[in-house]
Amino acid sequence: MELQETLEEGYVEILDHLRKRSLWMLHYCTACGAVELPPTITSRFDAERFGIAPFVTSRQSDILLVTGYINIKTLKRLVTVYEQMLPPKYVIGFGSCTINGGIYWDSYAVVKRLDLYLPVDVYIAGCMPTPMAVLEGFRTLMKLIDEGKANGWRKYIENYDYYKANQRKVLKW
Amino acid sequence: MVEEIKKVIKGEILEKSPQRIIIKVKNDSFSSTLNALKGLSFKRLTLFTAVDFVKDNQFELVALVYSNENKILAIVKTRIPKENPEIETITNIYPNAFKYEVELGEMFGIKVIGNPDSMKPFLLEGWEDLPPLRKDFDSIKYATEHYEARNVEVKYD
Amino acid sequence: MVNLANPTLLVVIPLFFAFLSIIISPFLKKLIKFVPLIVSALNLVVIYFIGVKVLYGSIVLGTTAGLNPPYVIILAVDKLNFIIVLMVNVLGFLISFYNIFYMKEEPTDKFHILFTLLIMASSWISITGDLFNVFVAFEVLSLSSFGLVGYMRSKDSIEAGFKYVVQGILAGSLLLIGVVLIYAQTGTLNMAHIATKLDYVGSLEKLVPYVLIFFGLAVEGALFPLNSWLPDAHPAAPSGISAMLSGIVTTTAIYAIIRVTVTVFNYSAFIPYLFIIALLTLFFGEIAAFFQKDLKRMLAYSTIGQTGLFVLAFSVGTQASISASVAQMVNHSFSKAVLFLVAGIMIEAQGSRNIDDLKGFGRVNILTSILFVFAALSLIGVPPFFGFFTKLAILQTLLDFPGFLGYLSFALVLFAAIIEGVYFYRVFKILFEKSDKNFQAENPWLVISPFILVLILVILSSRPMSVLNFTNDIANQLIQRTIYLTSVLGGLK
Amino acid sequence: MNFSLLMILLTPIFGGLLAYAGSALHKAVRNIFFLIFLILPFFELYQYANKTIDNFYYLTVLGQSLSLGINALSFMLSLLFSLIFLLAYIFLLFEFDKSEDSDLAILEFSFLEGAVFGVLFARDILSFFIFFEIIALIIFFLIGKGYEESHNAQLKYITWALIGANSMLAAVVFLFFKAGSFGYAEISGYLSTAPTPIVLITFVLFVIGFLIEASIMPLHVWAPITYAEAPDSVSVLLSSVVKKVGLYLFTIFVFSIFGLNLFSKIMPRVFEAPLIMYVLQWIGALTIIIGTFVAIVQEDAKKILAWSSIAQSGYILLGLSLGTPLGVAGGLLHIVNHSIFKGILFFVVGGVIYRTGTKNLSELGGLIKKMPISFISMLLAIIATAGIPPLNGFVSKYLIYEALIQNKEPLLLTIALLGGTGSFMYVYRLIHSIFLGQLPKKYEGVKEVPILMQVPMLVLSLLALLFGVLPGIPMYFVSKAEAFLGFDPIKYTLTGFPEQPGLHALNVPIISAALMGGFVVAALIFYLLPKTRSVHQLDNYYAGEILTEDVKYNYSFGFYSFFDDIIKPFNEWSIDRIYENFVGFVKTVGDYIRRIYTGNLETYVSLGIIILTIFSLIYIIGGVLW
Amino acid sequence: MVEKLVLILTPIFAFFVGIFLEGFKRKMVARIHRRYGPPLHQPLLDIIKLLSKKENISHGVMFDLGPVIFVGASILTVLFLPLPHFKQLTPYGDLIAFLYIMVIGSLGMALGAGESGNPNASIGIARALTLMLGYELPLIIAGNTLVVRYGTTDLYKFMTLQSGFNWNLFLLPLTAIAGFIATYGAMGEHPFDTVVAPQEVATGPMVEYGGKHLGLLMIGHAIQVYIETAFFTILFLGGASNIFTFILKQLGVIIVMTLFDTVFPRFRIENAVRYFWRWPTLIALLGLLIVYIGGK
Repeated sequence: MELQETLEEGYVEILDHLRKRSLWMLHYCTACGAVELPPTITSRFDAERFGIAPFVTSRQSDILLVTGYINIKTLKRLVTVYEQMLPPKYVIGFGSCTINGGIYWDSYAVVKRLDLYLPVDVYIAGCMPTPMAVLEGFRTLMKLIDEGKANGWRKYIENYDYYKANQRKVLKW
Repeated sequence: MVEEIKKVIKGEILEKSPQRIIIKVKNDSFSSTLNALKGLSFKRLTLFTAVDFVKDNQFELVALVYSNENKILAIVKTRIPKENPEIETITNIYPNAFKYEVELGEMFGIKVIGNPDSMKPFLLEGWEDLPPLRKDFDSIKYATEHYEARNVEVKYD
Repeated sequence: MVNLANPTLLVVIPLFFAFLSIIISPFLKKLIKFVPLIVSALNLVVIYFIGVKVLYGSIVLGTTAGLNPPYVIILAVDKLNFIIVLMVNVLGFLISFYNIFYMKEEPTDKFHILFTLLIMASSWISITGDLFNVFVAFEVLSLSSFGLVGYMRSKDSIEAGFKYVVQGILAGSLLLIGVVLIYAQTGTLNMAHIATKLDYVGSLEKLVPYVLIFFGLAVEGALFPLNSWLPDAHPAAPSGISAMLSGIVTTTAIYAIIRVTVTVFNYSAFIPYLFIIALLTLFFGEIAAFFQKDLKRMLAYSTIGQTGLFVLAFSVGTQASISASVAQMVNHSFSKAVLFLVAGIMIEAQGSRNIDDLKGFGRVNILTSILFVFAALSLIGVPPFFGFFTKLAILQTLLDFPGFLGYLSFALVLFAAIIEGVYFYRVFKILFEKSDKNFQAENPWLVISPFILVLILVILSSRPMSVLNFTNDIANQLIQRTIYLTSVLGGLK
Repeated sequence: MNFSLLMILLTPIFGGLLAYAGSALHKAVRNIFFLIFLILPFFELYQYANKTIDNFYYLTVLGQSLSLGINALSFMLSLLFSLIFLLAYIFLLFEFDKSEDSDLAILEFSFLEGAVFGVLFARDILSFFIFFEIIALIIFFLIGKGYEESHNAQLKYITWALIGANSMLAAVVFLFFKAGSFGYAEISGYLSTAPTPIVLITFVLFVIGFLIEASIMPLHVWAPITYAEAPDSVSVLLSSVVKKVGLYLFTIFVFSIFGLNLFSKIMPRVFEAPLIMYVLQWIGALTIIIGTFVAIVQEDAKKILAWSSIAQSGYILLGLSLGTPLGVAGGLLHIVNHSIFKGILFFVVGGVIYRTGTKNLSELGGLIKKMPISFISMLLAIIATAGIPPLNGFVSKYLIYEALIQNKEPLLLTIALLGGTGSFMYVYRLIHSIFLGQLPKKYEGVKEVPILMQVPMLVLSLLALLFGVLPGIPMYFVSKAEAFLGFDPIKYTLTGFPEQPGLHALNVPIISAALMGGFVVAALIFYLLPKTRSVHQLDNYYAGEILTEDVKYNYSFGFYSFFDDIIKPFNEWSIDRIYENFVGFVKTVGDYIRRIYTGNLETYVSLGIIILTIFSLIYIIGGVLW
Repeated sequence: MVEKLVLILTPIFAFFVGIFLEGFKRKMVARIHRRYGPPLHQPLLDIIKLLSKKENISHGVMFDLGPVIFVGASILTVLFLPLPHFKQLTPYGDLIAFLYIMVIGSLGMALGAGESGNPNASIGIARALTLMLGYELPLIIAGNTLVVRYGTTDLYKFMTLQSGFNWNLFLLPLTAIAGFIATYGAMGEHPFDTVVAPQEVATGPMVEYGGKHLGLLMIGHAIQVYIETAFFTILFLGGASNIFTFILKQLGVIIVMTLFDTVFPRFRIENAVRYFWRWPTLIALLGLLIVYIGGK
């Protein structure tokens, strides 16, 4: 059986190595962080050289960028979009609002921790990280994929009820 | 310009500065005042909201109307009681007041007669608590209760 | 046994029964409604015997007793007369059968007496050989049909009857003056005799009497300038009578015109004018019929159109054209009679005469509608039916007419066929449309006579060529007028 | 046991009458009875496989004996039509089983079949005219049993049919008058020596009648509403059979009675064809373009099919009027193919209407899950209509295009090819709005059409595929028909056409094999990869928003509304509008004429008196003068 | 036997050439934007990533068959294009048949996208079909001109007849320009990419396609790129005596196309069709006229 696994791992390894070179991010700007994305894609910082390009629909893309504060209304849409994406899919949390609520810590509508509701692979700190920081985030994600550690989507499936319970607590849908 | 307003509206008029006038009126003549102001070249309604005066247990409705010709901003204020507050819609005078009235309903709990979406959820879907912009609503308590925070101790090195 | 093949019986029987019924009417009111039935049945028997003789080429003569030749009233039946008188009595028989059940308001004895007089008069016109008799029979005909048209006593039927009366009197006077002028010129009233005398008279002298007689008969025969009474009279009359009027009366009048033009005056110079009149009748009749909303009015205008058609065919003058015209005359009488009888049933079933109210009638009583469809299709000339072969024959002969007028008439007949087709198909459409309106079921007794007529049409359709051959002999006999003259005059001397 | 032609003609009629009588007993008796009589023609026709008979006399009219006969072309078409009648009959049973006038419909159906055989077997101009008018009469009554609008469709149809019939009657009588007999041979003999104006006039009169029936452009006005509103089985007959009768007569008259050399003798030759044929080619091309562009913007399923069948008959006319062996072969083959794939389309749309009750495209959608078999047959049909290789539509259009190239007419070829691409648009619109997209709530319970009702669709789809992949089978009949019409038929093999002057080789099985190969490769790649999870139709990308059941998000109304703006400027001078103001003019003139019959009495009497006075004056003056 | 082998290998060869052309185009666009741009083999990486998706969604059988038919038809179409010295399947189907074979691919994709039930997809397909009607007109007229001039409709003969330097580009400049604009429209390059406009209709027909479906579509699209460019080179650039010049010419076509692609904004669909029916058709008609009068 080991041969099967080794082959399986070997096969997966090569794939991961190739897969990290072509990541498509969902062009879905949830909050103020979205303004940082155009500079990272266009001429000055050119994310396309790493194979990262913006794509429109959730079916086609791999990375879900959560760029900023997440209030209840956005969270409901975020969950739908996340579930529409095809595995392996990754979530990157921009800025401090996704980490601990940031400046909206006392707001009645803003959620404090993103990873309660969605499995987050990479956080990029900063109250809106600069394009360099965003690119650094992308590179860490690519390193994680390469090492096969970026399996947030598997975590979501395994403890699906935990995530759903959290979401139902907040969203009441 | 103030004289013409005085002629038309009976209410306490305070001229803060050449471009800004505050008009306090009783709540039943609120929409007639706005109507009169619209006649006097105050064509644009820039804001229509309320303020919660907890101590006198009243809401204060505030409508900001602006006149382009003579560059004057008129702030019309009136007081309405806080228990089951209801007001007439002003969309027939200023159509763009529609969304403001929906927000009044959601954030203050003021029912607006004549506005179809008056008490329907707009931003806060599935909200059971007090309307959040009322002073007696404690936002921090609500946030800490409902949204689990990340307990991490910060190391300053 | 008295010689049954005597034409005078055809006139005497109806007269006798008419007076008999006047006498017994106060006592046995109920029986009178069977009188016309008996009369036309007896007539048919007589016609059968005459027919046996006529079919073998001889011309049967009948003379009233007494007075010597020039003053005796002569009745001559050759092939053409035979066909006309046969049609008169066949239709008379079936329509009287129809009337028994159609006329429901009880005191109908006056109606049936007038109807017997109508049968007598039309039979008389069709077989008489004497010009003055034509006028007398014509007057009796007009009188009886005035009474019958106005019989319903409703507002529009009286007004139509009145118009018909005025026109009838005008026509009668024209005819009388013509006959008098002829009598003045030739000194005799017997058609054959006049014919021999008139041969020596130049065409200009005999123009005026001919024209007067022609226009006198044209009023009754529904030709263009004078047929304005017909669209009012036919619809107003009870449908049995309008069937009789359209089927028989107009046909006998046209027969009289043919007889007068060919045998008596032999007036070939007048043919082109007749051609133009017929063309106008056809054109205006069809166009007017297209716009009618009332069913019977539409049928009346279509009668005008069809009469125009077969007079047009006749006025081409060749033997083939006369045979085609006679065939079309037969086809028109039968199918128009069926259409009017069925129209009577339809109107009785739904009250108003408006075509649109007939929506969905076909779905309730299928048999009547199918009869209406068959008769209309034969009238328009749709292939499997007899009408198609007659229309084909007519079109065939129209091309013989010299010059541009022949082609014009050819095109016009086809244009009229389109118009006629459309307004009849429009009625079919309305008949078979789905609609929630419920009609009373048709009275089975009423349906019998149109059914028989349609049966006759179907028989004709199955053997169209033999019918056309027979009408060819008729035309042949008509054109050689010398046979008619010698046999009638021979009989006299 | 040999059947005379008259017996073949009368079998369906006799069957119909028997069925009508049988219906009194029980519906099943009627159905089976009539079915037998519909199958009989196949066997009866079998014995006339390659015989040409010309003199079976059955009736004498006006001294002339009318004759029936069969030739290769009418044999091919009678086989095709009896098949389509059989399938339409099966469909008719389902469509009318609940309505009360099903017996009458079957009777009229049988008369129609008899009349169609009559026209095919007619060997003289009078008998073809008789049967042609009977067809018009029966179609009039059959249309009436359709949808709500069918009644003014009836009127429009019969007006045009009467105009056509009477124009043909004029020609028939005129020719009989001049030539003395009705038979095709004598007529063509007379025509070859007749003066030019007569030939032209009679030809135009005949062509008007045929092209009305074939609904070609200037005379097509009745077709859209009639095809759309007639009952579905009748629209199948209308578009697959009755239209082809018109085109069959056009072929017979142009090629065997008038003859091409007669035309080229009396008029200049343009682009290797007599002038009048060149004009007909352009009429065919215009029909293609206008028919296709109008079909694209229709909202009603059957209206699209109606306009599409007008456009396809444009192709047939274009092919036939080229006058070259290649063009005529293309035209005849397209007659056969068009009857097949148009039949499938009408059967499928009929099935959908039978199940959902509506033919309005914007209300339908997503029926692929509910009616898979209808979807497959419609898929094959739309591939054939658009003329895409593996199916039969492609082969005949290919021949017509090659014929156009041979005749060096690039403009006509451009229009025809553009029509092909246009047909691709409305054909996709049809299958998208009915079968793909969101399934509305009210059609959740829709089931597939009953098994027996699927038979017509499947039989014709099989035929379309068979004739498409192996064009040799229909070509066997078509080349025989071409030989009868006097052309030397083009060379053909079972799998397509060998290389011959003017025609590039074509091998359809190789194309299909290559397609299958490619398909297998792609399917391998697809099915070897990880499995797919089927997803509910509401789980759709909607910019994050959550879709609910009551939201109708299917894009079906005004599918090509932007295309509408492109052809908007050309819509002003549509042909219908020309006819409408012409009819208006005729109505006002007619109304004015009707005033002649004034109601009042004075005019009548005054007229009579005037006549009296004039003639008495003449008499007096005459008396004085002479 | 060599023909059979070449015949089987052509789809793979076409796929790789298409990938190379795609990669080159993306690199060139990046260079125009003054940025590095993805590596040349980026499309290959994308396809591998798509095909290796762990799980895929499907809206029904037709939804899955859509991409499969698209790739199958593209493979079929490639087999009907001649290669230098190799006739492939051209003796069995000429230019007219080729025009119809090209359409099967888009029919498959349209049916699949229609099944997804997404309004964006249907709007995308409607636009694709209307655009096709638009650019088909100049293409047909250009094709006619060639047929009238050379008297044959066989694609291989077109290639051989233009041997040496008498390419159609020089002999029939007008027809070549019209042909270029038409193939440019068929490629779906920028002024005419209303079909897959990301901002308006969320990549049109591909809105619901992800994972291996999209992978297949990308493979098919690569082959289509090869077909379009090869079709243009065969008709107007005189094919080639050997493979490399063939690919070089295709590269030249791609370079010219990308120059236009990066510069133009997007047409609205009706303006696109109006444009196609106005200028390129006029040019093509002029070319036809010249050939027609000249060649008579």
